[in-house]
Amino acid sequence: MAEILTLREAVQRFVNDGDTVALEGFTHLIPTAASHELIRQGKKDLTLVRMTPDLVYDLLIGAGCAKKLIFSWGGNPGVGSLHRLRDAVEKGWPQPLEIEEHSHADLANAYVAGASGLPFAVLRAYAGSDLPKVNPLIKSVTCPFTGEVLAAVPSVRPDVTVIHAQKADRKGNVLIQGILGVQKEAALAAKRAIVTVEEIVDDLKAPMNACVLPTWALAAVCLVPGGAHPSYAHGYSERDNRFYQDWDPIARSRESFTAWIDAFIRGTADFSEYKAKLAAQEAK
Amino acid sequence: MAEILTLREAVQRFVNDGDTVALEGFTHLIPTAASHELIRQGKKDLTLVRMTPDLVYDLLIGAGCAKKLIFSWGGNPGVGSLHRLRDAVEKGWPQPLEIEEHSHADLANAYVAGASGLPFAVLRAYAGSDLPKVNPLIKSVTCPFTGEVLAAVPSVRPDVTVIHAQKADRKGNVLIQGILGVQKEAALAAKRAIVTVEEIVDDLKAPMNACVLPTWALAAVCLVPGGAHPSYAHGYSERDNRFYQDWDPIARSRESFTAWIDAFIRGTADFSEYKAKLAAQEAK
Amino acid sequence: MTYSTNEMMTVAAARRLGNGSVCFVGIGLPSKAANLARLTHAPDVVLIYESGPIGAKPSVLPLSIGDGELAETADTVVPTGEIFRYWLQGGRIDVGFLGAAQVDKYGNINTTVIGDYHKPKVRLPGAGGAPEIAGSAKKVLIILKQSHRTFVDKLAFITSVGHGEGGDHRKRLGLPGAGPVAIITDLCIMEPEAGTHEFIVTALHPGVTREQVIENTGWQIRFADQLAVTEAPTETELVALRDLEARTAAAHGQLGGEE
Amino acid sequence: MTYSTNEMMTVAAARRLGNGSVCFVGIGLPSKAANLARLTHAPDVVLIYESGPIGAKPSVLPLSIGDGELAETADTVVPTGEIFRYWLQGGRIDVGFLGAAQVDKYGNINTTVIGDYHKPKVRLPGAGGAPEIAGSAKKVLIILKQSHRTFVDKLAFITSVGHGEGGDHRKRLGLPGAGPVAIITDLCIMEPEAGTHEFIVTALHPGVTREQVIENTGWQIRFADQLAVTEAPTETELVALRDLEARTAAAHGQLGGEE
Repeated sequence: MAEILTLREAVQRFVNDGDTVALEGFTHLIPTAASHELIRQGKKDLTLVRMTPDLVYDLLIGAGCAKKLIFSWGGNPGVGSLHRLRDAVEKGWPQPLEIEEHSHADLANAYVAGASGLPFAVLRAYAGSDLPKVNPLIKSVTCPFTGEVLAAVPSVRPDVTVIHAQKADRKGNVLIQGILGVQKEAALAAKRAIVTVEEIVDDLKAPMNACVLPTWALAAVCLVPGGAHPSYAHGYSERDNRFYQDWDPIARSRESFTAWIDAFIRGTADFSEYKAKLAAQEAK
Repeated sequence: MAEILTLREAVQRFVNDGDTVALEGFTHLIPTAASHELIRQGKKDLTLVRMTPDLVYDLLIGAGCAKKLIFSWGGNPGVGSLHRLRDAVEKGWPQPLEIEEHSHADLANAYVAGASGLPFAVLRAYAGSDLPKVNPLIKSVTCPFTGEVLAAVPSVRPDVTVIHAQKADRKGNVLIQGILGVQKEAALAAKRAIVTVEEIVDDLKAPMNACVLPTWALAAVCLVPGGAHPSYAHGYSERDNRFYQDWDPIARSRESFTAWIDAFIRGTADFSEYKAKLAAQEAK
Repeated sequence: MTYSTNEMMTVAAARRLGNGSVCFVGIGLPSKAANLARLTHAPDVVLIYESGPIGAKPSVLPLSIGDGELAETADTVVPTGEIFRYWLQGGRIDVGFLGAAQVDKYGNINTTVIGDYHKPKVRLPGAGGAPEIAGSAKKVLIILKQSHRTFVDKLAFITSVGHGEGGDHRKRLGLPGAGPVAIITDLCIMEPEAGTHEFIVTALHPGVTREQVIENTGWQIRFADQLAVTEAPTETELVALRDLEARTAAAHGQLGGEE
Repeated sequence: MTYSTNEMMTVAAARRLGNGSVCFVGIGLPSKAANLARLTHAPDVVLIYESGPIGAKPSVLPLSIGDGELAETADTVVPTGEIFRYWLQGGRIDVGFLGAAQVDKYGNINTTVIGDYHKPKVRLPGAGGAPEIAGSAKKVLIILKQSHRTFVDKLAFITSVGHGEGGDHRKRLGLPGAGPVAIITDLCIMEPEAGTHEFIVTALHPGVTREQVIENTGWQIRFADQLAVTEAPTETELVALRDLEARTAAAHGQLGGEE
C-alpha cells in the first residue's frame, strides 16, 4: 500500500545516497518537483536513468547529485544543449559524470524487461551503429529457432522510480492519462516507486482499461500540484515553453546556475514555495 | 486500410487452406461466428492457435478443418472436456490432430513477441515442469549479463487472426473494451487480421488510452452482431452459460455433433440465419 | 451450524489468505475461497485473474476466468500478456491460489494427462497459467478434494512444479517463489515438512480421522507430531459463503465454476 | 509566389510522403514536412510519434515529441515501449522520417558526437529513436539543411545506419528495412545510386547550381545523368505551410521545433 506522504518525507524515506534513480515522463508529466527535492536534501552519488535527460536532470547533475547517467537522448528539447550535463561530462564540474548511452528503443525495452522481472531485453537494434562500440552493455543473443542475432541489453531495475501523474484516490491508486511514455514500466521495474500527483480524489473514475497503478505496487503518493512544470499534465496545465528557453541562459554558466538553484531550490522549503517565488519573479 | 466486408467475403479472401489461424478472445469476445464461417466454407488443414481452445475450436476440429492445434488450456470452461478435441487426439476422428502444448504465460509471451516482430520470446518458465519434455519447441536462452537460464519459445505469427470486438468506425478503426486477453497482440502478430464487431458507428468515442486497433493494421472488419455467442461482448450481451452446458451432449457423439453442424452451421447461410434458427429451437 | 466438508475446505482455504495480500486466483475452488476471504477477514485482499482484472471485487462468483463482473469491479483491466509479464513474472504476486487434478507428496501438480502423454488414459485440460504461477508467486496454496485418485504417489506428468523431488530441489531449479506452503482439502490441511518438503498433515478438519486421510491418499501420508484440529467454520464464515453461493446461483442460474 | 529555401526543402520533403502511408515522425523538420503532407496531398497519412500517439492530426506543430495535442487528435495513445515494439519493430512503419546533425554519402547519420566519443569537440543529444527507425522502417527519408559541416565525408560516429559502407552492406547487416531512399535538403534531393548506394543528386531545387551543391557537400558529390529540377512550391503548398506556421506561432508563441 502506498503511503500518502509529503514529497519531502517520501524522498527522505525512500531515496538513499548511491541509489539508482529513474525520474521518468516523456515530455509529459516530468517529475520536476522530485528533482528539486532531491537537491534540497543533498542526495549524493545517484545513478540517474532517464530516456530524455532534459532540464530535470540538468538540475540534478549541476547540483552535484549524480555520479552516472544512463540515457538515450540528452538535450533541452527545441532549445539546444544541456549545459550542466555537458560541463559535467566535458569538464568534470561539479564532479565527473560517467555516461552510459543507449537508444530509445533499447531503454524502452529495458524498462519493459525490468517491469517483467527479466534480467535482459531482446530487440532488433544497433546493427551498423557505433553505439555498441562505446557501450559494452549492448550485447547480443541468438534466436534458438531462426539463428537470427538480436541485441541483448540489461534490464533497468531502479532502486527508486519517481513519476508524476494526474490523480490518485485516497488509497493511493494512481491514474495516468494521455502520453504515457515509459512511466508505468519504470514504476513497476523499481524496488520503490513514488508518484507525485496533481490532485487526490475520492474516485479516480478511470475508464476500464486505463493506465492505473494500484496502490500496493507503490511506496508513496505525494500531492504536488504543478509538480511537472515546465512540462505539462494533460487536463491540468499547459507546457511552459518559455521556461525551456529561459533555462538556457540560467544553465549556461556555473555561476548563474548556482545562483538560481540557491535562490529557487535551496532557498525554498518546498515546491509550492518555489512556485510562488517563480511566479513573483515572472510578475516583475 | 481495413475493408468493410461481410464475414463470408473476408473468410473467402483472407483465409487459405493450410493457413495458421488464431481465433482469440479470452472467455470474452470469442469469435464464434468466424469459426462457423470457416466450417461453411470447408477450410482444410488449418493449424489452429489459441490459448483456450473451447467450443470455438471443438467445432472446427470436429468439422475436419484442423490438422494441428497449438494451445495452453483445452476444455469447456465450467463444464468439462472438449469431446471433439479428445476424439481427434485419441481416435483420429475425423482426422488425426497434431497437438503442440504450451502454458498460458508462454503463449501470451509468444503473441507479444509475434506482435513485436521478434522470432522468439524469453520468459521465466517451465523449470521443473514436464512440458518441455513433450514440446521440443520449448528451448532455453542464457542471459548474457547474469547467466540465468530462461525459457525461449517461438513467437506466434499466424497467417490470419480473427477477433471479435465491440465496435468499429466507418474507416475500420476498432475499439475493444473490458477483458482484453491477447487479442491486440494476436491481431498485430498476424499477416492478416479480421475483426468481427457488434456495431459500426460514426465515432468510436474511445478514451485516449483505450485499446484501439487502427484500420490500417487490419485486413477486414465485418459487422456480426452477437458473433461472440456463447461468450459475451461487454456492454452488448451476457455470457450464455446454458449453451456451454448444452454443448456437452451435442459434442459427445460423432453423430449428434455432425447432425448439429449440418443443421445449424452447414444448414444456415450466415451467422444471422444461425442465430434465428437457434432462437427458434430454444423457443420450442 | 452444521456444514459440509466442501464448506470446511473452502473456509479453511480462505483463512490462509492474509488481508492485503496480492493473490493470483485460479477459477473454481480457488476463486470461491479467495472471494470468501475478501468478504470476511481480508477485505483488502487483491484478486488478480489471468484474463486481466487487477483488484477484482465480484459480488457473485465468476463462471469463467474472464467474466464481465471481474472487469467492472477491478481497479484496472490489463492485457493477459501483461498479467503474466509485469505482475506475475515481475514478482508482485504474494499468493498463487491453484486447483489441481492431481498432486503428489511434494506438491507437484498434474493437470495435463493421466497415463502416457501420447496415449492418454485421461486427457486433462492442460497447463493454463499454473506452471508460471507455481514458479513465480511468492508462495502457493493448493485446494482440491482428497481421494486416492487425486493424491497420488507418482504423477504421470508434472505440469506445475511444487517442491520437485523434495529437499532443496526447488531451490536448485532456480525458482523465485517459495512454492506450495499448504494443500487444503475437504479432510485436512497439509504443509511441507521442514527439510524434506514432503507434505504431511498438520491439521485434521473436525470429525475427520487419520484413517480417512490415509485411505484417501495415494502415498504413505505422515502426520505432524503436533496435529491440530481445524477450527470449524464460524457462523460468519458460513453465512458469507452461503450468501455468496446463493447470489451466484441467482445471477447465473448455476453455482460458481467448480471444474 | 516567392519562397525561401527552407520552404522549398519542407515542401519537397512533404511530397515524398504517399497518402495513406504510415510515417514514424521525428520532431522538428520531419514533423513539419509530415504535417504539411497531411494538410495537402496526403490527408490519410498516418503519423506516429515515439511518445505514443498513433494517427496524430495536430492543427499546429508540436513543440515537443509529446505535446498534448498529439494525444488529443490521435486514434489512440499507447506506451512508448509499445511504439517501438509492436509498431516499429513489428514492421508496421512504411516511412521513417528523420532529421540529422550530420550525414555521409551512404546516408549514415550522426547525432551523437563530433570528434572523439570520449573527448568530444561537440556533444550532440544522442540516438533517441533514430537507430531503430533507420533499421526497421520499410524506408527512410532524411531532411536536413545542406552545408560542409552537415554533409561530411567521414562521420566521427555512426549513430543510425543508412547504407553502411555502401553496396550490399546494409543487406549483409540483416536489417529489415530498405534504408534511406532520399535526402531532402534546402538545395537539392539526393537519392542512392543503384548498386553503390552512394547518394547522388537527382534533382536541384529551382535556381540552385551544381556549384552550390558541391560547395556545401563534404564529399565529392556526384550528379545523376538525368538531373531533374524540383518543381517549385505551389501556391497551395505554400499557403498550407505558412498557415500551419502561423497557427503554430499563435498557439505557442514560437515556431514549431526546428532543433
